[in-house]
Amino acid sequence: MKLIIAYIQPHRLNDVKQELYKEEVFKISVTNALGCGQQRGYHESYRGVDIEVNLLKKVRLEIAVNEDFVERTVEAIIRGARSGKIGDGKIFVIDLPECIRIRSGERGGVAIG
Amino acid sequence: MKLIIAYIQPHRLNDVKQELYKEEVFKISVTNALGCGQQRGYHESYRGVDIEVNLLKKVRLEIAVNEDFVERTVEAIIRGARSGKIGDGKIFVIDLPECIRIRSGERGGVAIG
Amino acid sequence: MKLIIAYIQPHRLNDVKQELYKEEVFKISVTNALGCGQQRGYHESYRGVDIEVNLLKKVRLEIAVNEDFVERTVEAIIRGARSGKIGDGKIFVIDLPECIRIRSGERGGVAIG
Amino acid sequence: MKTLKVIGMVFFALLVAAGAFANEINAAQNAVSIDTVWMLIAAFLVFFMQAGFAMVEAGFTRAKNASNILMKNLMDFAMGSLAYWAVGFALMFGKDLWGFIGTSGFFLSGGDPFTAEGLWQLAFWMFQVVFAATAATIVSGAMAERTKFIAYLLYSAVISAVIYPVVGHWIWGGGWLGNLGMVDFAGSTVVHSVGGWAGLVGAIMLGPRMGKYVEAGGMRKVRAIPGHNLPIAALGVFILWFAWFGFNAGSTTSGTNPSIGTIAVTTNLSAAAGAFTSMIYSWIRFKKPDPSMSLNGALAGLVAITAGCAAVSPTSAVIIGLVSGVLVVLAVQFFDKVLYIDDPVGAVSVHGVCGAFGTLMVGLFAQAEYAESAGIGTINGLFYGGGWSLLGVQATGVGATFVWVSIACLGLFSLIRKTVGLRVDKDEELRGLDIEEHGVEAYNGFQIFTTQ
Amino acid sequence: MKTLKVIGMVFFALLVAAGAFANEINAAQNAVSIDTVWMLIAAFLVFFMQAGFAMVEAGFTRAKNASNILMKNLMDFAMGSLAYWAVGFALMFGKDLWGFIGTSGFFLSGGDPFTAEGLWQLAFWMFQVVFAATAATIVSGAMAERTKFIAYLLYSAVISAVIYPVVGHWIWGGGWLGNLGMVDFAGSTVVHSVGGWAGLVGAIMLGPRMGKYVEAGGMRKVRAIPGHNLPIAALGVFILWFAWFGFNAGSTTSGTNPSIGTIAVTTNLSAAAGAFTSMIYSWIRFKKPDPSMSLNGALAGLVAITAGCAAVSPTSAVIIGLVSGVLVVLAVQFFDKVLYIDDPVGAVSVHGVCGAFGTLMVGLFAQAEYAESAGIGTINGLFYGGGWSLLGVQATGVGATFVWVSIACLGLFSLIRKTVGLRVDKDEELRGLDIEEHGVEAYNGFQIFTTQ
Amino acid sequence: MKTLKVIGMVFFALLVAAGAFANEINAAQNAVSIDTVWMLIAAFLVFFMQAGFAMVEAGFTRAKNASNILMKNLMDFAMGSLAYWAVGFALMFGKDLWGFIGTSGFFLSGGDPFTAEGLWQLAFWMFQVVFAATAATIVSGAMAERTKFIAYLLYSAVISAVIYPVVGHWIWGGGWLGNLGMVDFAGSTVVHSVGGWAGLVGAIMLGPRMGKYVEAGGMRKVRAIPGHNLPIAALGVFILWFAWFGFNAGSTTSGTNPSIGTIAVTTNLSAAAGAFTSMIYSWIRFKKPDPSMSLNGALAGLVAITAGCAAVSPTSAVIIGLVSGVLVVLAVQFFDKVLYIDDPVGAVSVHGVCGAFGTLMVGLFAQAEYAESAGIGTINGLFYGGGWSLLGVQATGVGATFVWVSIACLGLFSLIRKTVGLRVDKDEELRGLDIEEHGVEAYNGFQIFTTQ
Ligand SMILES: Nc1ncnc2c1ncn2[C@@H]1O[C@H](COP(=O)(O)OP(=O)(O)O)[C@@H](O)[C@H]1O
Ligand SMILES: Nc1ncnc2c1ncn2[C@@H]1O[C@H](COP(=O)(O)OP(=O)(O)O)[C@@H](O)[C@H]1O
Ligand SMILES: Nc1ncnc2c1ncn2[C@@H]1O[C@H](COP(=O)(O)OP(=O)(O)O)[C@@H](O)[C@H]1O
Repeated sequence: MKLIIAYIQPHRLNDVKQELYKEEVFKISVTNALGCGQQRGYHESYRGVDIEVNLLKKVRLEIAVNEDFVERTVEAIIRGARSGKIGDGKIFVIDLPECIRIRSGERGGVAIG
Repeated sequence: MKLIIAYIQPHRLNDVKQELYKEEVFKISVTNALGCGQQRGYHESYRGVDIEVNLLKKVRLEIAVNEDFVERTVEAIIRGARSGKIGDGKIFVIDLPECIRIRSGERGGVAIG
Repeated sequence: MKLIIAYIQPHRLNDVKQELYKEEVFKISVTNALGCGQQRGYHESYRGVDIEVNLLKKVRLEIAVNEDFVERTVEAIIRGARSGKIGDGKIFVIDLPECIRIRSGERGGVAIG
Repeated sequence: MKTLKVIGMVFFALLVAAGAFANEINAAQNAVSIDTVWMLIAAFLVFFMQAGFAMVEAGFTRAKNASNILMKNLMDFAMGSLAYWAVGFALMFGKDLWGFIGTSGFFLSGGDPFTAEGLWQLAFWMFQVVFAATAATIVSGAMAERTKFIAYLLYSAVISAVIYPVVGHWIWGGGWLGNLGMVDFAGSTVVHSVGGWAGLVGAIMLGPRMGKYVEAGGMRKVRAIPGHNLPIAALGVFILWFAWFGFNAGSTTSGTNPSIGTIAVTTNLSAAAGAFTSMIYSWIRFKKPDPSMSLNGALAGLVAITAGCAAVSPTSAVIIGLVSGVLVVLAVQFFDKVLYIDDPVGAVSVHGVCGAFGTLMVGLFAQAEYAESAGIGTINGLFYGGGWSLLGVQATGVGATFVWVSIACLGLFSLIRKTVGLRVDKDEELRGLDIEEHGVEAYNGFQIFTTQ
Repeated sequence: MKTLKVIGMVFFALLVAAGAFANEINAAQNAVSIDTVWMLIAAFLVFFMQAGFAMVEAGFTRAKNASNILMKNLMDFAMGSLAYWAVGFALMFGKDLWGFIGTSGFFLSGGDPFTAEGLWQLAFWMFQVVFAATAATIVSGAMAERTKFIAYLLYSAVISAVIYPVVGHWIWGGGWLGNLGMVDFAGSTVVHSVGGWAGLVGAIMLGPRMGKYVEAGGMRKVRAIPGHNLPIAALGVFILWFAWFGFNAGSTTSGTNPSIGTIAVTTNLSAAAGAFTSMIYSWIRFKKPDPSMSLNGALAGLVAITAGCAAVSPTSAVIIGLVSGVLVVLAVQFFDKVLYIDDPVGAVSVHGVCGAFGTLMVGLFAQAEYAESAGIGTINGLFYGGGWSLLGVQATGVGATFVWVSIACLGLFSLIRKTVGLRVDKDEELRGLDIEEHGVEAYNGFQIFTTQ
Repeated sequence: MKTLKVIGMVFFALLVAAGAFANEINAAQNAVSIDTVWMLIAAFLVFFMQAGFAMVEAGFTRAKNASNILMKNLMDFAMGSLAYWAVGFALMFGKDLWGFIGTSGFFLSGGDPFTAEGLWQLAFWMFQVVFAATAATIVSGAMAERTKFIAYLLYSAVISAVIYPVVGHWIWGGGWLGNLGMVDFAGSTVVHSVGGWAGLVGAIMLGPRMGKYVEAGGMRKVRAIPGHNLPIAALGVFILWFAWFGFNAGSTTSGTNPSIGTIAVTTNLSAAAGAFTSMIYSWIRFKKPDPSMSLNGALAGLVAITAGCAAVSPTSAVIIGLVSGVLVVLAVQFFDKVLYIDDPVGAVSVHGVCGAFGTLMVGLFAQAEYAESAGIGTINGLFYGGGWSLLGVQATGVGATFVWVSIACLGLFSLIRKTVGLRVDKDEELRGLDIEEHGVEAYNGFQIFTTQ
């Protein structure tokens, strides 16, 4: 199993969710994040003083999937999130040796979906 | 070492914390998350228009533990979080090769607790 | 590649960011977290009733780096976050087998920076 | 005292009516205009209390129940207005029956726009309806975060339509307590205690919010459930203080009454003193000056001076305020830590306890020179040579009100519990009344911990 | 009706001026003072509506656009004040030309501080400017979350300077509709419909917010975009209700007018009834009592009674309120789900539709006894034996206002679209107007999901 | 100017007292009632400023200090009321000593409810106390986010008890500046400059908030620390604008004064003009129209017109407002970027600078026809043929006030620094004053970044 972590633009969340649904990936977890990447931020100004905002609002997805779902999931995220502009985001994939469903106590691949 | 990530119902946090304390797991990190899983969400309505809320409020726990603590921790989380109803949540366990305590610079198993 | 997760004191974020910049680590993701560790919390009181606040506000960093950057990054975080007092935080380092840049589809080490 | 005033006004209005409608301008008619203008502006201010209560109650409770408490504050005024128009006003100020209840003037039938009396009744109704709504709205605070919405609608309508008007009739509408000589100038008892005691009964019958009192090893531990938005709670208190000037000084129902300035002064000083001692006392007891207690302290001072605002000196007002500021902290502690009654915003302590306290204080601090200038007769409290009699009457009024409200509310809440149910179920409470009862969130998009 | 009043006042003020400036005290002069005091306090209250609208509109929209909507509400009053001082007041109340427009008194040139008439003009301007600003501010709600700031500034100035004053002149300033006998006592049509229809034209020309209507498989799906802060929205409604007492009862422009109390009563009852039926009806239709609809319902009741507040009985006011509470829910649904017009706060339904509705209701419910006591003549609606004529006049006024405002706004918005542009671009809308237009965030430090 | 008025009132009140207490109705007595009603309602409005300041200051600072700033606003009014009752009022309006200070009437001893004079004093005190509190509350904004709570309590009590009353006596209480002919009708100098300069001294002595000015490579870099809640800040400004009508028009202390309408007009136009130019000027300078600057601009216009509101024409008011809107932006930039004085909400610029500016403008724009109609004598400014003399007097007043307040506050703050300490320590500042000083959070449950 793999744990897929993705940072995307907040307003792409709906598109990404839809693409994931199409691939039958229904289970995801979402958190708010601030990101600092190639996208250099922008300048706000408050009462005439510049604020360099280099922590931009991002959304962080966490999706645990079985091996055979990894590519489909990654592709779906890319389809939903890509605009071709800087700031589109990153996907990280890490190994997930164990997964447990709290309700039933099931473990492993069966628990993931 | 392992890094345990758990998604639970927000109102179960206190129970889970108490169970963890009993097992002498004192160190945890908590974030807010929105989750989309087997629990299908519910319908809100705003000014007569339906909102399908399928991102439900969850709490995300992150707990780094030494190998011998993994099972105890997982069991404690399950005891605290299980209601038997859909939406109880998931636990993910991943490998944690390194851990550093910022204050002292200690590394590895001693830094975890 | 490695994924570095660090919990630090919120008001240290600026210092940490500056140290990371010096090491040419420009890409980071930040989330709010509540942490419960050695630092025992403190007591608030609301209308005369004690509240034991043992979930303290922390900031969680997530930084994906290539192997050769790991130590520099960890050191930079420590330099920026250390005050020598309890509550300074923890750094966790996990393996990161895959990394994808959404914009370009690039994978692996080149996608990380 | 309002009775006399009303009758006086009506009589005098009739006198000048001829002139008024002949479109000549004379001083008597101007005086009526001044009185009407004053009373209406005061009524508008008292209406604004609804905003104050809504903000205080929402701010002192959790984010997940904020929409619900706002809806309750809106609807108790909306339904209360209709109920008081149809029934309440008649029961309170209608033709007296046995000193117990009024019996005429349903649906504002007395409001004939062709007579000065009818016009005055309309304006007077406007002033009275906002008082009725205040009494009703107090209750929502004590019963916050766990009461069913439908149950709330029902009991709040009944309070405005019946429970409040009965006390109102007794004291202001020509009933037995007013005839005994009870002085409750602007309603420490009529309005605030009624609301407070109704809330007390309700809070007891509902039981505490989940997680408020935790049983651990045979010991009951009290836990704090902090409010979610102190800025709007503070705004609410400022709005209430502002509106209270209308509440108290407006209760002359006359801008030509020479003591309106004095009343504003006593009102302000008592509130200031209450906030001050609450702050100091909470500092001493809890090590830190507690904001929500200090806010409660200001309200305590306001509630306590409401009965006597026209009958005591500014110095007495300061004393009453100083005491009430300490009293409210003690009362909050007592209900919470001794009786384990869960009153999220402190409504019982502020309105019930300080209302009763303030009513009794008239029996001690009333001074004829102030009372006379306000036109409420030559009365003196114990400290100013009036002996025990006034204090006795005041205590009778406080007691009678407590008994009536307790019994009536016990019956009312029992009935509701047996029919539509009084309390939401556990899951609804956990997830919050906003989503469960209204299908919305108060702060859409904000990340909020709802773990408690 | 205000015209007559003004002329009357001026005449009568001149009569007493000698006395006034000779520093003797007489009843006539006191009456002028009472009228001035009343009108000014009412004006202050109506000014406070700006706060109410700002809170309602901010609360019902998303956090990422909150600063922008607040700026709009601030600047429409600031610019509107200047525009109405320079131009609007003259067009509205200046020397009549063909019953269509006023032509004198630019830059408040009639406000001579040495004559009673001049003094009255100054006070009267103060009262009128806050009405003009109210009409302008309504528009911002319907066009929220996507309008360019510069476009907003321009059209809001033109509305205060020209579009509103024209209707104002027709009905209040001595123009043709007033001469026909149209009764719009405090401005259901003059103020609210003007704002509502302008907002309607604007909302159509702008198009819906991104994500509001989603094309899916040939079907258009309606999606909800919930507001971000219900507590401040509710506060806004309470502020508006409070201020409305000034709006309606103040529109006598006279504290010696015997019907100010009656007007307060009708205003309050209609609002209460509107909130009540909106709540009930939303409960029936959507299964849960909807807070934002109930808040709209209170406003609907207020808007609807504004035309007839001085001419109908309290019972009629209750009926008007009950109907408007249902009507507003239906209208919101109709614009949203049938016409696909995106009006984030329901401004068109509340102000446009209920304003027109309320104006027509005068033609049904007006009663001579109430109208006479308020000094607006012997008028009766259809239900009280007055026949169809008043209803016809009212309908003419409603129609004429709709036509004028639609055409004028169509021209205005087209011009703006061609010059500075009307709508922000997609990316700006997505990221929010606060950052894009003003470079700030409304809630710095708060974690807010801006995924929508 | 108020002095004369007071004396006039008292005299005239005595004249009519016989009538008043004989319960006949006559015009003279009605006039007293109108004046009292007007002054009291104005006082209530000015009280409401406390809510406005609380919201503005809380909104413009960080979430972690919100409870603290609210507590400060509550307690400065509570303690200020008590201090002004015990001492301040006597020093300000008591029997004059050498034109410098009043010496009688401690504890409102002159408020005899049996005499018309005593009754007037009580009402007059009510009006004055809210002014005293306004002066005190301004200071909290300039010193926000780093002042110890206990230090705040102490200095705010001293300002209300002594520092403000001294200036008040000089200008309004029969002191030397008033005798020289200085015109500060509603308190640009007496109230606002006093608050502003006290805040300036405080902000200097405290030093900037951590992270505000960053030393980097020998260069001092200015960083922005954005406020956390713009909606409540905007609400605060609307509340202040609303209340300002009471502040200025109420300062006639008389509803029979024929110029109350004029004053409302000048007040409104100046505020509108100030908001407008601040918006435009911030747009030019910072590329985007800045919301917080525009809000400050409205306040700047209000502060600037306060001195001359009764003595200048509406057109002059527009000019004064237009200039003050630019001035406030310049002043904010100057204190922040040139002098490196950290004033989180811009209180020094708004109240200190624009207060002084507005006072001087009377020397230029005063016009006899307006001043006479308001009863403040035949005065003309430089632009209206009055020559330099008035301007000279005004400048003297501005200067004297600055000197007195600076010296007094320097002493006061030094004393506090040496005893209880003035500033919280670094860790407390970092974690926030809410938790450290009061043990609570303002927004419980909300996720807020407190990294700054
Ligand atoms: N190496 C990294 N470690 C942690 N987070 C990263 C890393 N690189 C990118 N991110 C996250 O992804 C977001 C988008 O990155 P960015 O470089 O701006 O996108 P793109 O590569 O499409 O230009 C960043 O804001 C950050 O949250
Ligand atoms: N495969 C997954 N990847 C990421 N998060 C998941 C996954 N499965 C479940 N979750 C998280 O756990 C929460 C509970 O999942 P759910 O399936 O509703 O619980 P249960 O399995 O007890 O029915 C979800 O809301 C989501 O946050
Ligand atoms: N084992 C752990 N698992 C998860 N989070 C941890 C763990 N240990 C520490 N943390 C996080 O790091 C923060 C700081 O830990 P703490 O023990 O207080 O620091 P220090 O080790 O410097 O005293 C905690 O609040 C928590 O968020």
